[in-house]
Amino acid sequence: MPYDPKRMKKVEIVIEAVKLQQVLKIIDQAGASGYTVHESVTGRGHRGYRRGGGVSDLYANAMIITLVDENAAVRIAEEVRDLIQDYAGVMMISDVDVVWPDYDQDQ
Amino acid sequence: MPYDPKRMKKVEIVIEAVKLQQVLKIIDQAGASGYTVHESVTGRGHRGYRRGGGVSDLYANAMIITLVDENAAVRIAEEVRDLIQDYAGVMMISDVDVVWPDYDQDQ
Amino acid sequence: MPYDPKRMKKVEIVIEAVKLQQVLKIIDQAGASGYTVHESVTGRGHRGYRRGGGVSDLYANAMIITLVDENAAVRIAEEVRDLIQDYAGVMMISDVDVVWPDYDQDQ
Amino acid sequence: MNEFIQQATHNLLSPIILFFVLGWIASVLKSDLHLPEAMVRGISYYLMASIGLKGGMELAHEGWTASVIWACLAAGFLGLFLPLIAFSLLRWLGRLSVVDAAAISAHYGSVSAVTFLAASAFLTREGYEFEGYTIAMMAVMESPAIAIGLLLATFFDPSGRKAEGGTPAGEVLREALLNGSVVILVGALIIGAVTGEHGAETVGPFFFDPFKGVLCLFLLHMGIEAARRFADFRQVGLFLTGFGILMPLIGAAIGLATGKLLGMSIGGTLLVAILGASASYIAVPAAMHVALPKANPSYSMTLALGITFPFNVTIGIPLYLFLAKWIH
Amino acid sequence: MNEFIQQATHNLLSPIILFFVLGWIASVLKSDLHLPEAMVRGISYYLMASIGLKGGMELAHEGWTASVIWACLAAGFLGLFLPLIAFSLLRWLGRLSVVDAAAISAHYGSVSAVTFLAASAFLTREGYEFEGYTIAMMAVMESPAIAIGLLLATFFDPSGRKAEGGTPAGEVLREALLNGSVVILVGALIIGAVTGEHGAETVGPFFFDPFKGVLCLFLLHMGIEAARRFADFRQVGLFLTGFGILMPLIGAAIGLATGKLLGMSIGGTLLVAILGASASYIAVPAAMHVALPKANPSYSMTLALGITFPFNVTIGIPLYLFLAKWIH
Amino acid sequence: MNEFIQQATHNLLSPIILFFVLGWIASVLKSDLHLPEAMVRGISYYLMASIGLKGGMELAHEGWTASVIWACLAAGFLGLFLPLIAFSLLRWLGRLSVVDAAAISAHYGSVSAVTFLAASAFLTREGYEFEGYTIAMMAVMESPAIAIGLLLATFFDPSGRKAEGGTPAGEVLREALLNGSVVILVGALIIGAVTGEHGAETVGPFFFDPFKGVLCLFLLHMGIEAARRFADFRQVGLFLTGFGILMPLIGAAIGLATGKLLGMSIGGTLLVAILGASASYIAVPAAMHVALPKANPSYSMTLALGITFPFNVTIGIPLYLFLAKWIH
Ligand SMILES: Nc1ncnc2c1ncn2[C@@H]1O[C@H](COP(=O)(O)O)[C@@H](O)[C@H]1O
Ligand SMILES: Nc1ncnc2c1ncn2[C@@H]1O[C@H](COP(=O)(O)O)[C@@H](O)[C@H]1O
Ligand SMILES: Nc1ncnc2c1ncn2[C@@H]1O[C@H](COP(=O)(O)O)[C@@H](O)[C@H]1O
Ligand code: NA
Ligand code: NA
Ligand code: NA
Repeated sequence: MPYDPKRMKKVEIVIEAVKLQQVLKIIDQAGASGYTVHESVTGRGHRGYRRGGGVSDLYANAMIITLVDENAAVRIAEEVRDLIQDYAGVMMISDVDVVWPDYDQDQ
Repeated sequence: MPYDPKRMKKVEIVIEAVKLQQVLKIIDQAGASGYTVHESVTGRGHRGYRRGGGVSDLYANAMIITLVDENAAVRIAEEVRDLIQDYAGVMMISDVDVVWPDYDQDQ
Repeated sequence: MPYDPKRMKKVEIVIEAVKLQQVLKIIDQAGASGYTVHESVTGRGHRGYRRGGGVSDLYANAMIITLVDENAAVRIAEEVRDLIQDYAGVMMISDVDVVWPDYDQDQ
Repeated sequence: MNEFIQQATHNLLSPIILFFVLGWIASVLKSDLHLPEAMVRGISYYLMASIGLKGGMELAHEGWTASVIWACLAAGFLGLFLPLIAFSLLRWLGRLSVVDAAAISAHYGSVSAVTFLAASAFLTREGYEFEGYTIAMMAVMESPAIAIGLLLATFFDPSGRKAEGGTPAGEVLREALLNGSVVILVGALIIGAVTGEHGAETVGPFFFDPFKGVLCLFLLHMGIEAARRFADFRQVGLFLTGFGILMPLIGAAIGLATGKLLGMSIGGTLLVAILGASASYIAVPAAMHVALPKANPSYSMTLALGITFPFNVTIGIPLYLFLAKWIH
Repeated sequence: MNEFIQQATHNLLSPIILFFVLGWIASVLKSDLHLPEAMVRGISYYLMASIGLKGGMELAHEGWTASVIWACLAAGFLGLFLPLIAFSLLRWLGRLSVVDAAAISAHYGSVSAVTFLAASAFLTREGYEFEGYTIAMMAVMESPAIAIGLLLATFFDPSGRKAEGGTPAGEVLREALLNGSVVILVGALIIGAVTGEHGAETVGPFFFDPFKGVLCLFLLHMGIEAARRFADFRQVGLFLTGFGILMPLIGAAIGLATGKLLGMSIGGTLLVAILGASASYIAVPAAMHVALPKANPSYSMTLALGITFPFNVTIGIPLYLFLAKWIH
Repeated sequence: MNEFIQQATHNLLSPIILFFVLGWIASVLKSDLHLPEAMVRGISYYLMASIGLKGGMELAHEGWTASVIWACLAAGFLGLFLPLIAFSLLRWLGRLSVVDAAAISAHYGSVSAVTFLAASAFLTREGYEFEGYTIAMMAVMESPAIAIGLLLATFFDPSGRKAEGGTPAGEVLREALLNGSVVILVGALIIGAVTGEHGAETVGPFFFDPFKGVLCLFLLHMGIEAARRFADFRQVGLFLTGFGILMPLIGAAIGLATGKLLGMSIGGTLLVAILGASASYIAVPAAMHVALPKANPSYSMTLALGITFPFNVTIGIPLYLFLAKWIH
């Protein structure tokens, strides 16, 4: 099949595990076609060192990647920014060429 | 050592776990010098919610990163696109500056 | 909150697990505000196939992401390049738009 | 009949089944309860090793008589014959596509080891003996069904298989046979047979004594997974849901007849019924998915894990025991 | 007094506490010793299932008498009353913000299951019996404290709660009640009660016999985590550190009185003291964090895990036993 | 000789070794069988805790006699002396670079705990007693070899070490001593010694009874890993492969002499032979890799895990026992 990628925004969000579901909801509501989640990452930032694996989920981080168009990216950015005002997290956006299958062909 | 990076393509592929080996083979055959694998990610896309950890590997996803030149990137894209026509997956390509060690110096 | 991202360098480093702490120290000393770590990735490169999970940590890889300004990126690149002359690893740098919370507002 | 109700109640109120129910309820209530991935795989291997060792030691005790050979042949026959029945039903009654029918059929020719374990724990509790070689039969049934599934797909839709770029049959079979759970089951069976009762001293306190408790924990996990799959049952439709209950009944009937013909004990006959009635959800789903990419994998998983498994462990086990006693 | 010193020594030199100390030392020396995430969660579920089954089976044995009902009501009362005391101390003596005081209070109205397990292992070793329904009391105490914590925050700082965008109270309570550990505790309690002594045969060799050894491994982990939290004690300040030791003493006193009033045995009274004295660090921290985003979560964790937990398991248990005997 | 063949057969046909062989075969056949990372680490800690507790309790029983002190001194001597022999062979016979020779040597001065465990399980099965303080000897041998490896590298190639930017010796030693497995071994040894037989009631059903079965599972994993390393043996060449079998024989001989001189029992002497013969593949590889970055880490791992370990557990154990009996 010929190489014919689509330019999109790659949004990556690190967020504390207890707020993962809420971020996924934000992503869904922004109209993203999907997302990929790394359920357990560790990290350091303004709120100190964070690492899960203990008796409580309090110090666990997750990382989410979602491929969206520019509008959705901005919408997600605005909502996630409010969230990380109170909860540990950071968000980054970059340009990528996305290769999708031809969803009309089957399935 | 002076900062002298090499501009390359960063190819990232999310693929269902049962097809991981096949994608790695595609990458090898495209002449990539290597790859890095996140063996267990979860996600949502056109084929619904996918999460491993059960009795079967059927719903597990893996994520692969490979740094290659443009030609190899295109070749991988074409083959992976055929694969994700039938299997859950997505692929993205972006530009990065890669810092390699000097492989002639030793080893 | 309005969308007002900050252009930064996203530095990603794959490094063998026994040298993870040293890379984190390099990152700290370069003045990074933080980092995110995938503690267990597998991979293949010039030093062959690497996968942890055995009795020794010798073949395990970790992957680090840090968001920094250009100066810090160069400084990290130079030091990590020396390190991966002797230890398995690779490093890549790209541009991203980072969404930070307003750290003056509270906390 | 009275006795059936009594034993069905015994089964339903055993800790093993109650843990299954607990997992199901937790999943329905959207609790975050879930066993970690590493634990599920670890327990899964433990259970396979345990049952393999037990079977092997029984075999060493009973000796490799003609019955064992006959039983293994019969198991191979079940693995080949049951998918044919399933395929006929799915294709001509259910009007499913060839690949979907073939993929689902392969699951029903293979076995659910956990159903087998639950049944054997039930037998022990109720005081029934059973032949050790039933475990060898289980090992035999792992692969023929996959082969027959592939044959059906290729035979009835020859163009399809090729065009679809599925993995070659030989490789699929090889991978299914070398699936970790299968390897550990067969390996432990041989180790058990080689070391015999002498080995029991070494492995017993770990592999035998706590076995049933570990099974409880695993059924907790199965409950969570089964409930999640069961939630998709609307997608599979009424016909397939019915098939998920009818097919185990057919499989059990054929299994019961086989056990009787082999001259097995009541307990052994029940276990052969389970081999017939249960559907694989460990090695076969991935194997069929890579072999038949155009088949919808959620059909098989929903049926095998969401409908047939719960049916078998709750109602099936005491029902088949009742029937096994009836024909003896 | 002599006897207290003797029992305190017994407790300190038991393998369970020594493994806790080992973990603490390893953490202070910066050893890389740490149990894998999956193992911690797995053991945690195992311990909950184990104690639940044990409690349920005891309940089946003792029967659902009036004492059980009274005890559960008393547990609910403790869960509501202790946070009020804690809140008053923190707010008016410690001058903490409303949200911080409310968040910390909720932890002290709930329970540390591991402290409870260590205490019950201690009782068994010292030869004391205890009422099985103390485990039901523990299950009851999981949630009222969260509710009262939210009420306190809303009542004393009504504007705050709204503006902060915290998760609604109903959802917080729901999630806390459906926390995996709570579900498995309550579920196993019911399974134990339903299957009674009959079930013990099935689950005993896995859930009961190795129990204390598994607890050792878990306390190794708790030692590592507690030392890490304790290292933050400078951040919480002198007042809060003192509170982390005073509050368990108050809780224990109220628990002792409750146990005595309920007419319980010495062992049972000790366990009620533990219910009062211990602070939750499993379900409550995450619940309060999502409910009260402006509260500083490290306060609660440092107190509950870094100060109160070590105090209770080392000195608290024998001290409360001494007092329980004294008032009997 | 007859007896040797008989005991070698006993060893080879024990479940422990058969599980090792199963893992090896599974790996060669490219089965996907592999224990999850968390499980490997968990079992590894469990085995260390178990052997530590056992050794400590034996010590408490036997008392801290002069023999114990002497034995520990002798262990320290083995740890310093064996690397010197290994280094001489590798450097002057094998013509390896200084850093490679030094790195490999350090592995042979240290110990493989799993080989030790397999040997002690073998002794128990064959009915031999052994001194509890052999476990203390094992703990002593963890670090001197690393120190001597670093000294050798610095002494024979002083410029090299500096230029290479290796981690300072002190830090390397510190990290090796604080490796999780070492900490848990030493800690459990002390806990066992402090609690004595009294503690055995608490920890026995978990740490002692299922011990050998757990060891089977771990050897399954070791088989997989050893086969993978063995596959690299062509890269290490014929000389190093021979060294991987010769060096354990030399180490065993010196160990046997040491055991005899210390006046130990046959079983104890065998275990000292194992301390001499086995090579570390847990703490030492990572330590030498960070200390001597220019050394090729696959040499040591292929030798220690792919050649010496399989040799020791299959042939070595019964051979050294035969020799231990012969010199007694
Ligand atoms: N500069 C950074 N680069 C990469 N990741 C970061 C950075 N700052 C924060 N993070 C990640 O975001 C999480 C929360 O950050 P914070 O809210 O600043 O504590 C951290 O635990 C890290 O995983
Ligand atoms: N828009 C997206 N952004 C990020 N990841 C995605 C996206 N769509 C799909 N994925 C990932 O790719 C996997 C397979 O996608 P699909 O084949 O669309 O079901 C999903 O399980 C996700 O992990
Ligand atoms: N071309 C590549 N693309 C992506 N990851 C790579 C690549 N080369 C090396 N790596 C990663 O870096 C690790 C060390 O590389 P090396 O030092 O070349 O063996 C590998 O194990 C991979 O995880
Ligand atoms: Na079947
Ligand atoms: Na309390
Ligand atoms: Na040695």
